[in-house]
Amino acid sequence: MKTQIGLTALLAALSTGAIAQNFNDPAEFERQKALLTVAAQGPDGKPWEQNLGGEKVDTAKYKKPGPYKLCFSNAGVNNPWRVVGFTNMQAEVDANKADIASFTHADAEGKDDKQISDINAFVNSGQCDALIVSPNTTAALTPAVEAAAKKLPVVVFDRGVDSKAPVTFINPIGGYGFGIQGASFIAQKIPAGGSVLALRILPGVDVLENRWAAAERIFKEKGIKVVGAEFTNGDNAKTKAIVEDYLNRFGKIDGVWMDAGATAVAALEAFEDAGKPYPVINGEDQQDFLQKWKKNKLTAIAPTYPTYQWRTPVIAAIRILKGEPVVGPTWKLPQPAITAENLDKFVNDKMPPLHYALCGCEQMTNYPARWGGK
Amino acid sequence: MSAGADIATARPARDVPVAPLLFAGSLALYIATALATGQHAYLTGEGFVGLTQRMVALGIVALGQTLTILVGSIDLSVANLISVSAVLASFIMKGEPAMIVPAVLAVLALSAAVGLVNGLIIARLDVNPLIATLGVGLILQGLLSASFSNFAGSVPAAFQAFAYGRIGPLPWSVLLLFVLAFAIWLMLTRTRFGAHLYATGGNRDGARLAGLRTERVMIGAHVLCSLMAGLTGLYLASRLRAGAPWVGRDGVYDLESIAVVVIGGTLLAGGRGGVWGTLAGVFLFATLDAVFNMTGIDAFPKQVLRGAIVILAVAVYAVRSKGHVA
Amino acid sequence: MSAVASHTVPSAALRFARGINVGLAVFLALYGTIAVLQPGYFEVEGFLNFLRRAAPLIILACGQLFVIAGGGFDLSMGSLVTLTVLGGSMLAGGNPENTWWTIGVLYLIGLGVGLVNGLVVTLLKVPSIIATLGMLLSLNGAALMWSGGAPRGYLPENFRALGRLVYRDVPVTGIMPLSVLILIGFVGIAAWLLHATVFGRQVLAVGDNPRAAELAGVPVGATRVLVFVISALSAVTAGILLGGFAGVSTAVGQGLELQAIAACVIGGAQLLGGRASVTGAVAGALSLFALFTLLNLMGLPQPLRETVQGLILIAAVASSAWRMRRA
Amino acid sequence: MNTATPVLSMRGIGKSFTGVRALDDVSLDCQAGEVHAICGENGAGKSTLMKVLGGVYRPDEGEILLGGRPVAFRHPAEARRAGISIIHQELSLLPERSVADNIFLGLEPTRGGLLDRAAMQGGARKLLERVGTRVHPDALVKSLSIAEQQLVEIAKALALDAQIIVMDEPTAALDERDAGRLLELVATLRREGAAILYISHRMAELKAIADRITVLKDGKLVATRPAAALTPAMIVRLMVGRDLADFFPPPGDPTKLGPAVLSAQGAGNAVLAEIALELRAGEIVGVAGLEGSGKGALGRALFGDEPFTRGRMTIDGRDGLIASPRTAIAAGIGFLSDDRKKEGIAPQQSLRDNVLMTLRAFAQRLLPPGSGAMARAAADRQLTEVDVRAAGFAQEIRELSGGNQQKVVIGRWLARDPKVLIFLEPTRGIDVAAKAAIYQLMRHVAERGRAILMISSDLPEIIGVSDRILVMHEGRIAGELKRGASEEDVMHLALGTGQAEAAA
Repeated sequence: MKTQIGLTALLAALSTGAIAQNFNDPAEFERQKALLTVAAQGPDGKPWEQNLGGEKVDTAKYKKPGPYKLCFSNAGVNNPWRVVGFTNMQAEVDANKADIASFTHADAEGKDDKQISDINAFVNSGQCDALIVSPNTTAALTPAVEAAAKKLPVVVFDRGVDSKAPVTFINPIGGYGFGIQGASFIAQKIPAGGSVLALRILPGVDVLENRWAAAERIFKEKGIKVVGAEFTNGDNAKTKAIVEDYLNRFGKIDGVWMDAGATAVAALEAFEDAGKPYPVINGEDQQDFLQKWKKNKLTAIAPTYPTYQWRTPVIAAIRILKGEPVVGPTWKLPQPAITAENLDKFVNDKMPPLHYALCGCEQMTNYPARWGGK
Repeated sequence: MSAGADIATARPARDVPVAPLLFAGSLALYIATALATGQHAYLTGEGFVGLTQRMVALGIVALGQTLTILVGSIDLSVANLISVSAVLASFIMKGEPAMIVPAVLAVLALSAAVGLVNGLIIARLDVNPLIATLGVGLILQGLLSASFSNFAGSVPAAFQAFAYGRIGPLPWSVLLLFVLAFAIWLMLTRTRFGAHLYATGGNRDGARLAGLRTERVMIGAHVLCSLMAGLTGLYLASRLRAGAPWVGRDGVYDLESIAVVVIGGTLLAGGRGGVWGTLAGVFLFATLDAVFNMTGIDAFPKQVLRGAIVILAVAVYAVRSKGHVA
Repeated sequence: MSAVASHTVPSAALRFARGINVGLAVFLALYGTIAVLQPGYFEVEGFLNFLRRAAPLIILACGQLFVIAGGGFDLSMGSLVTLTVLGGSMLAGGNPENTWWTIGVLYLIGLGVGLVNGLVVTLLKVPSIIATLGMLLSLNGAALMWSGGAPRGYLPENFRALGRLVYRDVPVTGIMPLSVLILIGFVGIAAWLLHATVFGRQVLAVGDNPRAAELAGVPVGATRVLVFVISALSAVTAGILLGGFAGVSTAVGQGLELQAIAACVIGGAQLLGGRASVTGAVAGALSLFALFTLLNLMGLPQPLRETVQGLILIAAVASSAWRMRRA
Repeated sequence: MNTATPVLSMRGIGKSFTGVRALDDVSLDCQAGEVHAICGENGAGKSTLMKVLGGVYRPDEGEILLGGRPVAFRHPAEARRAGISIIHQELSLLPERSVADNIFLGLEPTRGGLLDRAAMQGGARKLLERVGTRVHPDALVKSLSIAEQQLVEIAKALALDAQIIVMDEPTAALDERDAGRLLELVATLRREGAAILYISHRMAELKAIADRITVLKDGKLVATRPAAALTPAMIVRLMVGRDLADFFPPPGDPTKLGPAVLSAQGAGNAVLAEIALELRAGEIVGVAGLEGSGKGALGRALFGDEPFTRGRMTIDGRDGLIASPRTAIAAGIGFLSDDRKKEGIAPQQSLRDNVLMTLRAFAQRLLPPGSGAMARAAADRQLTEVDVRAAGFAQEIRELSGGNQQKVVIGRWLARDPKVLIFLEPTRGIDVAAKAAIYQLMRHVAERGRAILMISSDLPEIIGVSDRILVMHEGRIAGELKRGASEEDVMHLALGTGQAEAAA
């Protein structure tokens, strides 16, 4: 009987299709929209140390003599964004040699289960003065982070956890902000009655879902026709095939909105190969897109989710262990968009195609070699 | 071929004792690394508990996979079923302690049904098990992802005890893994179903001629395997506090469970092997995770090493086998 | 009707049914549906464009077919595709002058990977499904290690042309993608190797009964190694086309190995060896790709496409199993 | 004739496979305490009939009565439950499991839901004793010789306390000694009241134990007669439809022997020791020996499958030990395995592809598969020469009877035409007519100046075909006998009880 209830529940779930989930949070949408216009506080030219108006947390109770042993539980380095970010973080560690005795990291390879074990092992090892966590998913990692926070100071960044236990949670404005910037630009630039194709990486990733929720909302508000929203799995070939099919089907696409920029160039190439004019497009701060933008004089914008946020946790952790107050419990970093006006500042054809321009790493030692540049 | 008749009258030597060797080797590697890197915390009771905790998810599903491989089949749908189970569990529970029992029953019922479908397609429609379970896995994942795109619902605190609770120093979940392993070992070696499972895997036609209902055995193995995958899903839902439609796929439980079963000395073609080898294989994987963490090897070289270790671990005893493999 | 006639009619019908390749039938049905939805596909140009996009999968399926015919699996294909694309961008570094030796080096890498796969299976006696699974992990890691986790360079334009260039104003067909010419050449070689050489018969014999083949003098080990080499070389070829078609990315090869195996199986190849046809594999790959395209066109929610794919896979194999039993 | 209700009665059984009539209106019965032999060429329908009885196939027509009551089996399990035990021709044992596990497969005794290992051990020991083997119940089947496996198979059949026992060529893999023991066992079972259906090609056996003999041909029943009323010649005539006047071919002409083409001195490996032999062009040399004597190992060692590790070998004037089958073939040796299914045929390939396999193995890889000597016409000529009966030469070989498959494999070697042919049990499981054809073929090949080493457990064939006979005992060649030796002479040497005669 009870099983029947369960099965019925599943069937009902399946038949009603997508179940509303809290990716579309109007309040958060408004909050991020507002943050986009907030002026950053903090040292000029160092956005990774700036904040968009946060409180300070007293960290005197964590104070201890240095140098410190830092531990980092990483969700994974399974995409170029995380690769650039992790490189930033390692460079930041090297830049603070004087304060850091050791930096140990564990890579969870994108598995929640493994990351929980990794965090537990760090806590038990006694080798960590502070723990930095980049959670694979928010909900799953919450208990492990909470448990760790009872034993040592924890800094969380990128994705958060459902808890106030970490000393601070660092990230830029967020997914809604990204979505708003891209979609508003496209909505403004395409001709009236124009059509937009949305290309998404994959479903279910919170940041990406937020980006799409915001964009969808903007497009709806402006009455823009979205001819399709397709998942590309971040695969160039698939992206190109999808765009070709849409061009075949509709003859003309005026705008392309993307929830992440890695396949933006492939999408543009599909227009080239079909002999169609370039669409209005948003990419991200990857060099290949920026270079193509500059070369072909696209009508484009590049909202960002800056990789310089990987520097901040190291800085924060050291400050915490020194007993200096840090921004918290949430530390919002600025999240600028690259536009036609400031494009030249970010284009750098010495850097690899998927290098993220907003790495904030230009002044660090071993730049650009460490990031794969020439 | 024609070894002397008298030789056979002696009780013959068994094959290489894969399980203890693998277990001892992994343990030695673990201890040596902990000592060499000076991370003595890994050698405390808590360190070892952490190590065994790493075994649970892969361990439970690998126990099930052992059965399908022993019976001469294989199950590529486990990863997707794990996702389905985790999501279904937390979706039904929605944080309500009262819904724990219905949710668990629903997950187990659904898992059994998936196993039944796998088994029927393989045994009745004569579809190659790789293709059949790959197909069923795709179907499951598609239905799941169409319905849920993120963590669905949540599990109540009471259910989290499954993953986080302890009896003395030992986590419940680790205990469950070993109890399951023991139960399946008992089933394989001490029950008729176990004997028939080996027989069906060793020589399906021969077993049928001997009057075994090989189809039922095949289906039974798949149902049990799917139940194990369902349990893994429940465990992950409990550990992650909710189920997400990607937990199984991200864990690569399909290929990894097959790898540990084969590393544990179970014949891919079926008919020979057992649970302790599988558990030793799981232990090796857990050890590798811990060792890579201790030594701080980067993610990419780690992948290279892991691939090489999978091959070498199987090669160590496979290399002496006669005849051809494909 | 006489008793004799009633006895032979169904068996003739069955014989006829058995003669048709499932893959081909499925492909024609799917492609027909696509063309109804999207008339452009009925034109030569539409079909050639379709072929251009399907080319990498077809080539992978042809390579995989040799391994399957020989009784094994090659799961390392997809990660070799990734390695080819990433490695190509690392070696060539965007400089067109580097293209040709880069391609040479990539084929050498492929040769090495195939040799290792083959030798691990034949000498170390590791079942191919495990050996190539290990290779999959290692190659993926190696590709990312080499490039540092993200693409480090561009593929030069003349490299890209191999997968991207379309000749316009071609007589008869109108357009002609370069990759389709490569595809035709590759499929021709594969068909010749499997069906028109002594080697092809040796592969089938080894896949069917390695022990009998060995006692009949067939060089079983060498044959096994060669099929893995062929499979690896086809993965490099597919990688070059994919990189050319779409540029560099780290996820490019993911899951292609299973698609290639599925294509072979839909095309009537028998897993564990002894029965295989290149026409079937091509038809299987085409139907799989047509399925992706059709589902795309129908605008079915992405996840449900997986479901349909799973159903078709099972149905295709179940139907050939059924026909095998009846025949 | 006994008028009591027969234990088993099959009436008007018919069975077709996709248009091919495998059984047509076959009726037979069997009384308790009777051995009813069934003869017929391969493909005559014997095995199909037994599979119908065993529940493997369901008959299209006809009915089966047990003790007068009609039954319909949908699965082998139901036949077993009804008290029918079948020893199938193809071994159905599990190589990776113990002897006891195999014997009690499907009949495992349990206690409290768990297997009763002790009961299995004890029971297996008793059954093994009964079939006369000293195999340990815990031994893994894969470690046993084929003969031992056959005995385990019989013990397995006896584990089911069956009233009807079907034996499909139980002695095919056994040597004379084990076969004799088995016949005693059959006699015992008959005395105990079992109804036994016995399929065999060995005339002497039929004569010895059968009460009645039924002959099948082309799926139809030819005759059922009391055994006493039939002579072997009559049986053969019923089976084949004509007389087989020259069952064994004439001996070779000793004056026409060519030079030595293969010789070995002091050769040995793990199972063989001090092997010295010489084969001359034009002769057929028989190798006899009990199961486990190393006679099979000798063939495999000469062919490089389980190579010699010491000693000397000379092939066609060139010295050197053979390390692998491929080098053996290159040196001019051919080999016919005793396990056709596992080591002979590539089941899903056509007759042509099977017969050309060795030629192709040594051809340039990139040549067309039908070039030169591998032309289709050449393949067809070869297949015709060995007299393969098939619907067409493009047919898959798995669809053929064992005898025809064997002819194809022999044809494969004749196409290559090596100097030396090693035949392991060339006629195992093959019907009378095909046997005679294979003997003729061997003699023709020898007359063309080739040497044949025929290793066999079938004594009449050893004696009837060989020009001289080597007898093996415990891994050594115990002695050599000239043509005309008797079965007793061979057995003395094989058992190690006779005086070793001086080697020629």
